[in-house]
Amino acid sequence: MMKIRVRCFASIREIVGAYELVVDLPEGSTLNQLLRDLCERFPRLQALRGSLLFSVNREYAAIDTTLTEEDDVALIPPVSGGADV
Amino acid sequence: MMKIRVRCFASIREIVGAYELVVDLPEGSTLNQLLRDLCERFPRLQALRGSLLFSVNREYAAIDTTLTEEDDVALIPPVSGGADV
Amino acid sequence: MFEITDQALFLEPLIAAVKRSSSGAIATFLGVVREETRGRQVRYLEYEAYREMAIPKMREIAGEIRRRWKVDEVAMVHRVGRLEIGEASVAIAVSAPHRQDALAACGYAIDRLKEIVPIWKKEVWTDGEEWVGPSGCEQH
Amino acid sequence: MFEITDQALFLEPLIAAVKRSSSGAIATFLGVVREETRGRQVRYLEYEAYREMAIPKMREIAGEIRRRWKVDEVAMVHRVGRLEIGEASVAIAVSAPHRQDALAACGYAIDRLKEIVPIWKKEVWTDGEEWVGPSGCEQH
Repeated sequence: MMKIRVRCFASIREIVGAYELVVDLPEGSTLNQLLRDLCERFPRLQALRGSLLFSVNREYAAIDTTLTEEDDVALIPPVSGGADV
Repeated sequence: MMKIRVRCFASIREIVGAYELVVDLPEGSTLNQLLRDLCERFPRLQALRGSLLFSVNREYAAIDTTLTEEDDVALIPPVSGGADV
Repeated sequence: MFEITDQALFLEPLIAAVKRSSSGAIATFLGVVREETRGRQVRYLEYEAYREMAIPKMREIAGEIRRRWKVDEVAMVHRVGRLEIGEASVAIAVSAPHRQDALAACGYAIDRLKEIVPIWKKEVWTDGEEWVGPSGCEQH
Repeated sequence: MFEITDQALFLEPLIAAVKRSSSGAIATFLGVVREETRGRQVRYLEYEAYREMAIPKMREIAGEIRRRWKVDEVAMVHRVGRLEIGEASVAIAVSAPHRQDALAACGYAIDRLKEIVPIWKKEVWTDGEEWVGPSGCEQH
């Protein structure tokens, strides 16, 4: 397992209730797996899933990017999160 | 005869040596006649003749505009007057 | 000069920061909180930034500008926290020898800032609220 | 706010003059005396205005802008007299609900000002001098 630091902003921060999470993921996991994991824990993230951007170590990154131990990931909600968030 | 007030700016002012001239012209004269008159008195104006603009009562005016008593005319040098002025 | 601040924005410090003896033009842009957005009455805005990424992204935009236009300097400052109507959220200044370059680069800077700099605003209206973030055109 | 002044120019008074509660964007332009023009070293500039015509022409440009873009307010101030390198000769501010209108109108304002507003500058170089005035595109 590896530890991934996930920073949360704006609507995401309000849904997860924290500015930062530290998530344990199997070695070789991708952003996509991280997102699936978070959506299970925070079902309200589902609605935003299609519009989210990601950064890894302060650079925008594609959803299939493989993560490594101590990567600094951020979930970047790009546009309106809907009237309910 | 009618009296026309002629305001002079920039290179024109330096050539005629005054911010303002009052010129006597025959009734019904145009800007063109005013310009010819001034070029006789100030031959160095000749070089600028082709590039001059005019205003009558603070509006740009064509060279064939007929002047009337107490019109407020300005000679407006639009671009570089050449290195010698 | 690339900053995120919780203080009120003024243009003069940005102008001083970008002015060079080669500068013939300085174009600036101020984003201001307006009272209405998409037909709704704004009460106030709340800005939030991913600071460690936002500053490098501002520098990246300045780099893009230097490759496209002949400019002297670029400055960008974004405010965070609660902003009332009439307050400035973002200030940009671009200096250049010629005005066309300064103006075009300034317009590009604000467009790109809204696309790629991770800063969000929560619009708080009289009848609800909503988060708005970077449009992320780079990614799509 | 349309003025000819012999005092130093600052943007904040123009910004205050154009800002409305409907303004989401304020674009500004500063023309600055640069040290070099067409390959020659500038010592200083001397600006002269036909004030009684320049102010109405500035208002006319603001009218043209209102017909083309959705703007809140336009302000233009031009300085006259002797200006040293680094000093601002002209300041323009345009406020609008949206940034595209503010930016486009600001660029238009400075282009038109140089075309039709009767203001001249004498460029005094280390090796000579020359008068430069409005380009008068309206007329040709």
